[in-house]
Formats: sequence, C-alpha cells, structure tokens
Amino acid sequence: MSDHEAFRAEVREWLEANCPPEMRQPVKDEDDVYWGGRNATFKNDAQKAWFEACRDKGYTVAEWPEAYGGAGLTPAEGKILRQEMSRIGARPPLSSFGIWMLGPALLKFGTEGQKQKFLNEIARGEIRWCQGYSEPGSGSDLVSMQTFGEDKGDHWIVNGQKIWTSYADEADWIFCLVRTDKENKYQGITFMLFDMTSDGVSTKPIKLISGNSPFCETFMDDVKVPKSYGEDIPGYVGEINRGWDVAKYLLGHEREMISGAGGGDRTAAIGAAMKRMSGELDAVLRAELAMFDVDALAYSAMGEKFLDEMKAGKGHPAQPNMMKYVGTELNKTRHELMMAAGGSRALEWESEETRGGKPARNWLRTKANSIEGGTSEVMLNVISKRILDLPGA
Amino acid sequence: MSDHEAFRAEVREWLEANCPPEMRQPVKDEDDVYWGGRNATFKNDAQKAWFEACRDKGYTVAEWPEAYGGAGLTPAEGKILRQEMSRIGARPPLSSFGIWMLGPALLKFGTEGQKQKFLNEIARGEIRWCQGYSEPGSGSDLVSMQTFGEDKGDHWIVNGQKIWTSYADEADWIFCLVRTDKENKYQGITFMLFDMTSDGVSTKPIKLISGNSPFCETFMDDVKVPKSYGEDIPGYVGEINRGWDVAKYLLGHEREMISGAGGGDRTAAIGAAMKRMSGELDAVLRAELAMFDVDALAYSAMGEKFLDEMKAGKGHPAQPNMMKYVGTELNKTRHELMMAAGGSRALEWESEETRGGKPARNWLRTKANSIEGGTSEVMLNVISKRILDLPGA
Amino acid sequence: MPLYHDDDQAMLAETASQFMAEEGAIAKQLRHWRDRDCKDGFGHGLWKQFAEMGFTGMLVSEDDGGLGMGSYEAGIVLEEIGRNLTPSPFLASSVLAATALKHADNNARERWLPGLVSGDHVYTVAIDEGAKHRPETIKTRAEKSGNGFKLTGQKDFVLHGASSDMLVVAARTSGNDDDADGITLFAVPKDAANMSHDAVRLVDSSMATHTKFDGVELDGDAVIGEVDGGREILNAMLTAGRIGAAAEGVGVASGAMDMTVDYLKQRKQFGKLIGEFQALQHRAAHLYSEVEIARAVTMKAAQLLDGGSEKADLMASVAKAKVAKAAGLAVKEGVQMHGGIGMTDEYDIGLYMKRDRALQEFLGDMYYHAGRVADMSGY
Amino acid sequence: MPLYHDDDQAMLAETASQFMAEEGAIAKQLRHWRDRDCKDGFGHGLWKQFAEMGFTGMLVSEDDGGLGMGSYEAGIVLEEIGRNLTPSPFLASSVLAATALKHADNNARERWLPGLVSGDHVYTVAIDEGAKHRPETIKTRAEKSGNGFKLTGQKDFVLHGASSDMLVVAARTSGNDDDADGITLFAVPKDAANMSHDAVRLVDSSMATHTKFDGVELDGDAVIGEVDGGREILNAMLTAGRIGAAAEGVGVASGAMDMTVDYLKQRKQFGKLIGEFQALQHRAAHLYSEVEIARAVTMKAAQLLDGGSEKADLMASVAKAKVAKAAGLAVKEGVQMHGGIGMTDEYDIGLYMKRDRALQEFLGDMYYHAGRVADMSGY
Repeated sequence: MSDHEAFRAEVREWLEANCPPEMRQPVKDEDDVYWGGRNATFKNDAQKAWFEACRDKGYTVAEWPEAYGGAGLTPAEGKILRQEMSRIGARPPLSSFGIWMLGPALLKFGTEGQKQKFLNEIARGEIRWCQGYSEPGSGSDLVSMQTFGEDKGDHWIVNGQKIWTSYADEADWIFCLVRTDKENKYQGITFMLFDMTSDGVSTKPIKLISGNSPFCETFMDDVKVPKSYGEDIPGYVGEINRGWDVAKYLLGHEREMISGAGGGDRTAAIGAAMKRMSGELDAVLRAELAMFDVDALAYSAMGEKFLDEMKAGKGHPAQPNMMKYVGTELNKTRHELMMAAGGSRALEWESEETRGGKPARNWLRTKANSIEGGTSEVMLNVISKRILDLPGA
Repeated sequence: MSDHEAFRAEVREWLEANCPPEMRQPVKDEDDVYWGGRNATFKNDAQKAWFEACRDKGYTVAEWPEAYGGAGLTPAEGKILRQEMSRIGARPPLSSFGIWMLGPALLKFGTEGQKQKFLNEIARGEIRWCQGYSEPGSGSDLVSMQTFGEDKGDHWIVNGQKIWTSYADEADWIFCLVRTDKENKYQGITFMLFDMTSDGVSTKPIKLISGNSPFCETFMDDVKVPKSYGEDIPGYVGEINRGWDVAKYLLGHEREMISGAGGGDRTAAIGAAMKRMSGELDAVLRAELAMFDVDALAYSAMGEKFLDEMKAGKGHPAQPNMMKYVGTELNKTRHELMMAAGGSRALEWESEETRGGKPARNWLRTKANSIEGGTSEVMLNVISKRILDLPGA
Repeated sequence: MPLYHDDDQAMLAETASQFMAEEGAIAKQLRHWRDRDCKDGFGHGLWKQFAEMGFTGMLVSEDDGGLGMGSYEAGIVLEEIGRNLTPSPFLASSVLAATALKHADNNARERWLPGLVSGDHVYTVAIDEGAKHRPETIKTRAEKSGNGFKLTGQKDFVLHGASSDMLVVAARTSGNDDDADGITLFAVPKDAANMSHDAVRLVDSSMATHTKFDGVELDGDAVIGEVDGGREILNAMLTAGRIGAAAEGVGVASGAMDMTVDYLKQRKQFGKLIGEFQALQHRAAHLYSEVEIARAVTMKAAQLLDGGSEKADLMASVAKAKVAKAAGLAVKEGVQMHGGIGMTDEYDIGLYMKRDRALQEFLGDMYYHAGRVADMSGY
Repeated sequence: MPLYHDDDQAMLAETASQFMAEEGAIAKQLRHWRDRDCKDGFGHGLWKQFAEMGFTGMLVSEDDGGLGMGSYEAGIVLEEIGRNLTPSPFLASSVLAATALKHADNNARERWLPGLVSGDHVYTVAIDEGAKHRPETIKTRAEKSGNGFKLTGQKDFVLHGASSDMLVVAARTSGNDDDADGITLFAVPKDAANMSHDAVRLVDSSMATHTKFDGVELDGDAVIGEVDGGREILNAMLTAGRIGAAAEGVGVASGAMDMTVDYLKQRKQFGKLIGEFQALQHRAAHLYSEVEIARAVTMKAAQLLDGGSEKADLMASVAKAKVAKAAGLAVKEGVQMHGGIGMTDEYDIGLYMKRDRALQEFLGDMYYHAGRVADMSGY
C-alpha cells in the first residue's frame, strides 16, 4: 500500500468516526453554513461536533502548517481529503474569507507574528473576516480607489467608503485597501487590518435584485487604525504603500479559486433534470438544452484539465481568467434555461412551492457572476494581453 | 383612376408587349446578366430585344432625367415599374456599376457636360465602368490609399495599385480614387475617370476561396489621365482634391443599395426548403433552423420598414449601416445552415449533382458579405458613433 | 400601408409616451405599489386614468363605446407601458379579454364592455394549464348542467386573476384534451361560486393566480361565441395577445437599452467613459440592431392582423420570439454593463430584467414560438 | 490520470508537431496535390513517411506489428494533422479501419494489418448512406450466398474510397433498416467485382466516393467479428473515429486561431495594429477560450476511451460537437479578421475554413451529436 493509499484509508476511517450523518447532507439554507466568529452560534449539535472535530484535527485549513492551526497536509494529501469528503458529501466544517482570502495573503506576505495570531484565529473559527476592496467609483478599475488613511505616526485615520463587503455586518475584522499616498496610484495603497467594532465604522446591507444579500456598504469615518498590534504584528500586510501587490495576489488567487471550484454546479449538464422537472420539453428548448449541455460537459473536462495542470505547475498562469470568464457565462446561461424550463412556476417570487422564489432568485443572483471577482470584460482583457499577447491590450 | 393606377396599367401593357418570355425567367448563369460595354455580346435575341426596348424607353435607368437617357419617372412611378417587373419576374435589362455607382455620383456632383456624355453612355449600355477604390494596404481604412497622381498641368501621371476592382478585366472605363496631395489625408484625393485601355493599365483576376471571381487587381504604371475630355467635361468628378466627398457619398449610397436589396434571398426563411431538400431533419438542426427563420423573417419586416422610411425621408440616415451589418451576418448564417442541411453532398466541389459545387461555393462566397462594402466592424463603429452617439467612437 | 406611424398614430405615440413617462413612471407606479406590497400589483387610479385617455377601450368598437382602433395602435400604447414598466391590466383586459368580447353576443357585450371602457372593471383570461404555455391542450372541462355549464379544472398564470371582475376561461365542452375542436370560451364573473384563487406574486411584482374551478355553475349567457366553437376566438385572442406582449417587450427592450447607453456615457473606469471601449460599443450597436428589428416585426405583425391577413398568426409568433431574443439581450447586456450597481435593487435596470422574464413566458416563450414557426412552415 | 501529456506523450507531440510542420506543411502537401488535381487527394510518399514514424500502425497492437498506443496518442498526431491541414488517410485507415480490424480474427488481421503498418496500403470505411450521418439506419444488405455473402446497396461520403485497398463496410445481414442488431462488418478488397466508385472532390480538396455494391460477392473470410454482431464493432469504430475527428478539428481550430492572432499583430488600419482594437481583442480572447475547452474535452474523451470507460461514447459526442462549435468559430473569425485577403485563394486561412466544413460533417455534425447527448442523457 502506497503512502497515499494509507492516508486515504486513515481519512476514511476518521471521517466515518467524526462526520455526523446530518453533516453529509447538501447545504440547503444559509444557516447550514458555519462561518465562525465572535458571535457565531451553531445551528445544531451535529454542526458543532463536526466543526470541533475538524478544528482539533487541523482540518478546517488542512494544508496550512500545524503551527498555524492546520494539519500540514501535502497538496496530494489535501486532494485526497477533499475527494473523501466529497465522496460522502461532507459539508465544509468552516467557511470564511479568512480561510479563502486573508489566510493565503498572510501565508505569502505576513510576518511570523501575524501568522501566529491571525492564522490560528482563523483556523479555529474565532475571528470572522470581511474584505474591503471595491468602492462606488472603483469597480473594474479597483486601483483608482480613494478611501484615505492619514498618517498620524503610530496610526492612521481612515475615511472613505467600501462597497460589496460581504457579511460586513457580521464580521469581526476587515482586511481593507486604503490609500496612503495620493500621489502614487499603484504604490500608494496599504493593505490594512482592523476591528469592525472600531469607532467610526458602520455598515449598511445592500439589497440585490435577487433580494436580501450578504453584501454591505461599509463606511469609515475617522477610523483609527494602529500600525501595530504587538511585537511583529503590524496592522497591515506586506509593506506600507505596497498593498497593491498583496491585493493583486489575492485577486489572482480569488479567480483561481472561482475557476478551481469551476467544477461543481455550473458545469453540470441540465437537460435530463429539466425533463424530470417539467415533463416533455418543447422541441426547440430541448435542442437549446442539448447545445448547452455540450458546452457544460466540455467545460467540466476543461475544469479537470485546469486543476490537473495547476497542481502540476503546468498551464498558463493567466488561465484562471479564462476559467472564470467561461464558467460564469455558462452559469448564467444555465439559469436562463432553467427558468425557461420552469415556466410560469419559476416566476413565483414568494410562494411555498418555490421555497420563496428560489429559481427566480438564483437566476437573478447568477447575473453577478460575471461582474464580481473581475468582470467578464476584464477577464477578456487579461486573456488578450497575457495569453494572446495582443498589442496595446 | 388615379394617375398612379393609370401609370401602372400603362406599364403592365408595355411590359406585356416588350418583355419576352425568356426574360421572365430567373437569372441562372453569369451570361444571363447583360452588362453592356464596347465588347458586349448578347446571349440571345430575347436578351437583345429586351435591352433595346428598355433602352429606347429610358427604362434602363428609369428615374434618371430623359436628357440623360432615362425615362424621368418620379420615385413613386419608379416603384410601380419595379413592382410590375418583379411581378412578372422580369430580369434587369442592363446591369452596371455605371448605373449603380457612377451615375448617382455624377447626378450629384457632375457637370452638365459630364452628365450629357457619361450618363447617356451608361444608360445606353455603351460604356461599362469599374470602380477603383480599395488598395492592398487600405481596406476598412480606405482614406489611407496611396495610388498617386502627379500633376503635369493638363494631366496627371498615375501610379499605384487597386484591388477588388470588379470586372476590371471587362470594363471600358474606371472611376478611381487617386491621391493628388500627399500632405492632406482627406482633402488630397481626386475622383478620376479614365479609359481602361490607356497605356500602363493592367489587370489580374483574383481567385477567391469560392473559386473564380469577377474581382481583379488593377495596376497603374505611369497612366496619363487628362484633366479634361472636352468642354465642361472634366476628367474627374467634383473638385480636385475633394474626391473623398464623392467617395463617401458613394459608399453611403452603396450601403443603402445593399440594405435596400436587403430583402431578397438573405431574408427568406429556409427551414421548409431544407426539409424539402433533405427529408426529415435532425431535431437539433430543425430547432436551429427555426431560430434562424425567426431572425430572417423579422429582418424582412425590418427591410420593409427601412425602405418605407427611406422613401418617406424618415428613419436615421445611418440606418443603412445597421441593415448592411445584420443582413450580411444573417446571410452568412443562412448558408452555414444550408451546408449543414445539405450534408456531405453539399461538400462536393465539382460534381454535376451540385452544378459544379454551387452550395459550397455560394457558402464560401457569403463570407465576403461582411467584408466588402464596409466590414461589419466598421458598420458597428458607425452605429456606435452616429446612432448611439457613444463617446470616442 | 407603409411600416411607420401615420399622423394619427404619431400623435397617439406622443400622447402615450408623455402620459406613461409621467403617470406610469417606475417610481410612481411599479416601485410605489411593490414597496407597499399591493395585492393587485397595479394601481386602480392609474387604470381610471387609462380610461380617461381612451386606452382601456381602444380596441372596443365605437358602437360599443370604444375607439375602434387596432392592434397597431394598442402596440403603440404597450410599447410605452413596456418602456416605463407600468403595471396595469391593459394587456389582459383591453387586448386579450376585449378581443374575446368582440365575438360575444350583444347581451354579453352590453354586460361587460361598459365597465372595461370606463375603467371601473378589470378583466383577465385563463388559458394556461401548467407551467408552460401549451394552448393546444385544454383539459379544463365545462359539462352541460341544466341550462348552463359546470366548470371543472385548473388554470395557471392567470394575470391578476384575484383582482379581476371577470375571467375569460377557455374550457373543453367536448372531445379529448388535445383536440382542436370542442373548446368553448366562458365569461366567468368574479363572484362565481366554487372558484378559488391561489394568488402569487411574480418576479416582476405583478400578481397572478392558480385558479381552481371546482364545479363552477355558469348559465348559457356566459358563453362567448359558439359552444364548441371557441378555438377560433381563442386563436384570435392569442394572436392579438402575443403581438401585444411583443409590443410591450419592445418597450422593455428599448427602455433597458436607452438606460444602458446613457450609463455608458456617464460611468468612468480606467480614466475613460466606459462607452469609449470599443468592445462595449460593438455590443451596444449589435443590441441596437436587434431592438430595431424586433420593433419592425412587431409593427408588421400588428399591421397584418389589422389588415385581416392570414399571415398574422405566423408573424405573431415570429414577433414574440424575436422580441424575446432582443429584449433578453437588452436586459442581460443592461445589467452586465451597469456592473455591480446593476445588481442592486436601488437601480431600475434589474426591474427591466424581471419584467422581461415574466413577459417572455406569457403566451409562449421564444422556444415555443420558434417551434411554432417551424410547424406552420411545414418542417 | 491527469489531463495533460505525460513525458512519452509530450515527446510524441513534439515529434509529430515537427514532422507535420515540415513534411505535412500546407505548401508541401495540401496545395501541392490540389494544384496538380491529384486524384487521391493525398500523397503516397507522405503516407510512407507516416509509416516510418510509426504513425500508420500506432493503434495496432505490438503483436500485430504496431505501437499499441491509444486514442489519446492518435489524437496527438491528429491535432498536428489538423493544424497543418495535412491530407492523409490516417483517420480513415489508422483510426477507423484499424479499430475495426482489432475485432477481426487472426487470418484477417494477418491479411490486412501488415500493409497498413508498412504504409503500403490505404483503407477506409463505408458507413454513411445519404448526405447525413445516420448510422442508426443501415440499408445496405449482405445476403447469404453459398459460403459467403452478396453485398447490395450504396454508401456515401467514403473518404478516398477510390484510392483504398480495402473498405470496411457496415451492412445489414438481418432485420430491418433501423434495427440495432443484424449488422455485420465486411472487409471488402478494392478488386471486388460489382463494386463501383463515383469519386468526387470535396470542398477541402480531399476525395470521397459514392460507392455502389451491385451484388458484390464476398467469402466468409471477409467478415470482421461476428455475423449479425457488427453493431458493437461499428460503435467502437464510430467512437474512436469521432474522437479522432475531434482531435483533428482541435488542430484546425488552433491553426486558424494562431494564424489569425498573428495577423492581428501585423495588419495596420487607421494607424493602429488591428489587434489593438478592443472589440477584436475580446473576440479573440473568447475564441481562445472555446478552443482550449474543445481541446480539453477531446483529450478527456480519448482518455475515457483508452480507459475502457462507459462514458467514452457520450463524451465522444460532446467532444465532436464542442470541437465543431469552436473550430467553426475559429475559421469564421479567421476569415473575417483577415478581411478581404482572407477571401483569396492565395492565403491559407480559407483552406482552414474548407477543411473544417468537411470535418464537421464527417461522422456527425454538432446538431447530430448534441441530439445524441440529449438522447443518451434521457431527454
């Protein structure tokens, strides 16, 4: 038995013993997801038990070093763990922007002191983070952001407004891009970390066309952000005025994650499910579904190839942009077709039969796929420039 | 009986008496079209009789003034004539770039002497014209053309190369854009007229991906172009160095003509014909045909609206660009679907069953639709700028 | 007849445009009633104003107190309704129900038309059974009962069914579910016993019902047209309704497009107006073309219908499908080009997307109608 | 197995790429033979070189003198063939016929395989009847006759049928036209009596035949596999052939795209390289995405087939359809972005368009395969 096979056996056994049956059900409602944080509550005992088992084993962030709360798994081992969890349909024990976003940034750019403090807090689900990037005037052109931190020696006084800060109203801390040099567009931004309970921070939820959302506007009104939280724990990541490097890295990472998740729902063929749902399909709709399924199944092969290449360090580094572009456009089309197959029933906005208008709300929500995390237009620009090497792109 | 009804009755009677039955058949082969010119021959007596009857009546250019060889019909009368000819399937008695292109330019920009001479020659089918616009380096960016005419007092010496000069090898004269001021991009072009038998003019046919074509390259090697062909007959149209105004007018006219013809084949629904040809259609192909037919039938309504509005002086003046864009793109799709419905038989390139590969050659030929007469990209630029008023377009 | 407005039509267009932009504006009607969770999904006050403008009875003959206009004119009003997302029972009452009532006898017309023309009443039609539009199949049955009929079955996607004073119901009086013949139309008053509405709000904030007929007793007067001869009237209703829905869709598409083109001229990113980016320019220009064509074919279909042409039925399906394509593109490009704010409830562009969706579905989506074009063309 | 080349495959790809770019180049092969009106549509000299490289027998088992490689490796060679538009009997002989011969008994394999491996022989397959690919229906009949069979019927779109030393023919030995069972495959030698070829040149300059069997006498040895049991072998051939055609299509798409992207970096209009225009950039980037995905799914289908997966059949149809979409887009964008010169015979981009068209049609177009995906998925 190879090491990997042994590890797989071990993981299976551990999951069998520690993953409660309730945690092997698909996530249905918002509170089926555990986000951690100071004010977190568990939906039920199973959720608590599963989280705590994973936390204690380092499986909330399995590939992080043990010193930072992880299990120190190799990428191959990490893949085996994911495969085994997926095999039994295990839910993620902990979801958080700390794990997905800040963690990777700290692992690459953080000081040892920052890693010790913040990564452990994240791994243990103690602090819930949110992300302060976009501003009303700065969407695709993120670097034009204006939120300003005035240097006051050992701290900054920050003023400005962020938008699209997911769960800002429930988060404990924020990692936030703040302009610290108005003369220098790219090299005048600092990647700051601060507590959301600081004086002067307020949030306002954003209602979307699909209904309520986790997104907020976040206002900063003379917020004091310390330059240090203790020895070797700066209040910012990387260097002062060099936050754009961290931000760019994270944006790339985000696209990779979106594309890596590139499998999942959005690549599934849907024709058969639509027929099960709606009975005999109109002939032209059936044909459109068939043409879509070709695209979806082909994209799922691309997703596999992309992940395999990424793991092996092959493939073009800008490829995540392509995956994000195609994956999000496909997902929008997918929901258009689901709405068509669902007919007038799928139009219902509040009815019980539609569990409060799920088909329509999900459909509308997908329209943001090609906007958030870099618009399709930006993705196409990047492909033009970095892959096709077109002039002036 | 209104004047129009009387005129219609008169036209009917005249057509009945003068249009031979053979000339009421659809045009099948190249030599079914009569182009006129010094070296023209008639395919048969019917073609000759029909041409001469129309020539004598002024019906080769029915809406031109009688003094220039036309019948002086009003637009409403012209429409009635076209309707009645179309009703009996009468072929055009004379086809020529003189009628379609140079004529309108002379009517607008020509001197009385030019009109007397050239329009009558065109109307009577005596001189066949070709058009010298594009150059190898100047396609969409036509105004960058380089063919140069050196001013020698009473004449120019012209050197350069034109491309896409249709039937240059069969034409008697050419209307040709020639740069006469290298310092002035737009106001340095002269719209010259000269004989194709002049010393130094040579032509070379262009073979297309669809096979032989009417297009030529035309080379000018020290060609002498007189500034005058007699009293009040300049060797150029409009003013010297102001030929771009004439060219622009003609380009607009050409697009209008293309869009006006916008009806015809390219707007026809094809699904039923494909089934007659191929028998039961694959379900997905049938669906694609249905979606296409929706577009085609809708476009034919647009064609009708466009022509009605044009006649009435309503509608946006840049609308021909939209018609050209959509019509040509539709026609390309139409032939793609016809190839799909035709299957492997339609792939044949030389066989008798396909009359020498008609389906495949026609399909390939349509690919030029969205290039010639202004590319689709140029059409979209114009719509952006002139209709939508988008900035910097 | 040329394919543009004559002077009277141009004047109607101007009137309707001004009226709808003022009285039917999004803030004043759609958002107003939506934010108050209005159970009708539209304002009765505006409906009264529609009557004052003559819109409610525009398809009703002058003998019956209306304006005796045609589908083309109704389309002019509907395009403005679409452009302003104005919620109203116009399409269901003044186009669909009115078309059916043209075929009713004098008694029925006298009973129902005055209320429609005056704006006191609101009517609707009950056609669909199930989530997709398939009027070829009708299972709802009306059985002879005494001098009248007893209606049993269920209808879905009945626009503002619970707010309607009368429903035109297509039911089967003989034959099998899929038969062309054997259909009868009934005018069912709102107070009929054994009729129940399950009212649901739709994505565009309009209200529709699943309406159940559990042995609804109707007297012979309720029949519109001939017993067993309702298919022809139903088809007339469908053709008029589809062309009307297409016209409204043209307005939705135009409204979304105009709003988006305006935005392209205002929003800056990377130091430029985003409308300067050629990729967006070309997409906008393509969208413009599609919307223009959708409008043309809708006008053509209406002209054919008004002229009594046999081709109206085919062209109605072409129009409904083409508008669905163009309007779908308009709202999708609209939201995408607005970027993040296009996703927020605060901006109107998302409301266009919602309305388009509901309208696409009503009386058959593009797939249904493309299939119908193929069927009617014989392939 | 990861979805990228292992070291051996990478080496094969490099070898094939270099060989095809040199020996199989457009000027050296496609234009050369086309301009000489070659009746084979390909060069026998190059076929011999294919044999020297080991390509001809790459799917043939090592026991039979081949390389014993799989569909994945054949796809590597086919992608290079596609990229260079190299005319050859590789797909028909080394993929389709070779797949059928794997199922033949020892005698037949000994008779036919050496000639294939050595490059002395060229084989093809005769499947289609009529202008569209519909292998579910087979009307060509082989009736028992003495110890053998008598073959009657017509096959169409037989690639280089007139140049082939042997044709694998799918015929019906029992049952009705549309039955799944009752099919038998025959190896028909070129000198068989009562077989006639109507050879036609296709749009891509390749040659194909309408082949008539007018009572062709075959002995029992001609049977490949079991009598009446040919459907399974036929399906195996089709799956391998479709994946192979998809791989060639990926090459066609890539070649056309690369040529076009290069042109965008050279051609100037309006004082700019046309590749600077954002509208063209976005279209090129979209095209790139589609071609990448087409390649991925083709590799995946080949891997599934080589791994003996049941999903190979479905994924072969997905690949064939997806490649048709992507390659169709590549050649259309290619010609359009080249502008006028893209329409001339002098430039190569049009040759890609022609080859794509023929390849799209071979073994089923995107509509056929999308329909098959729906059928196999149960809707």
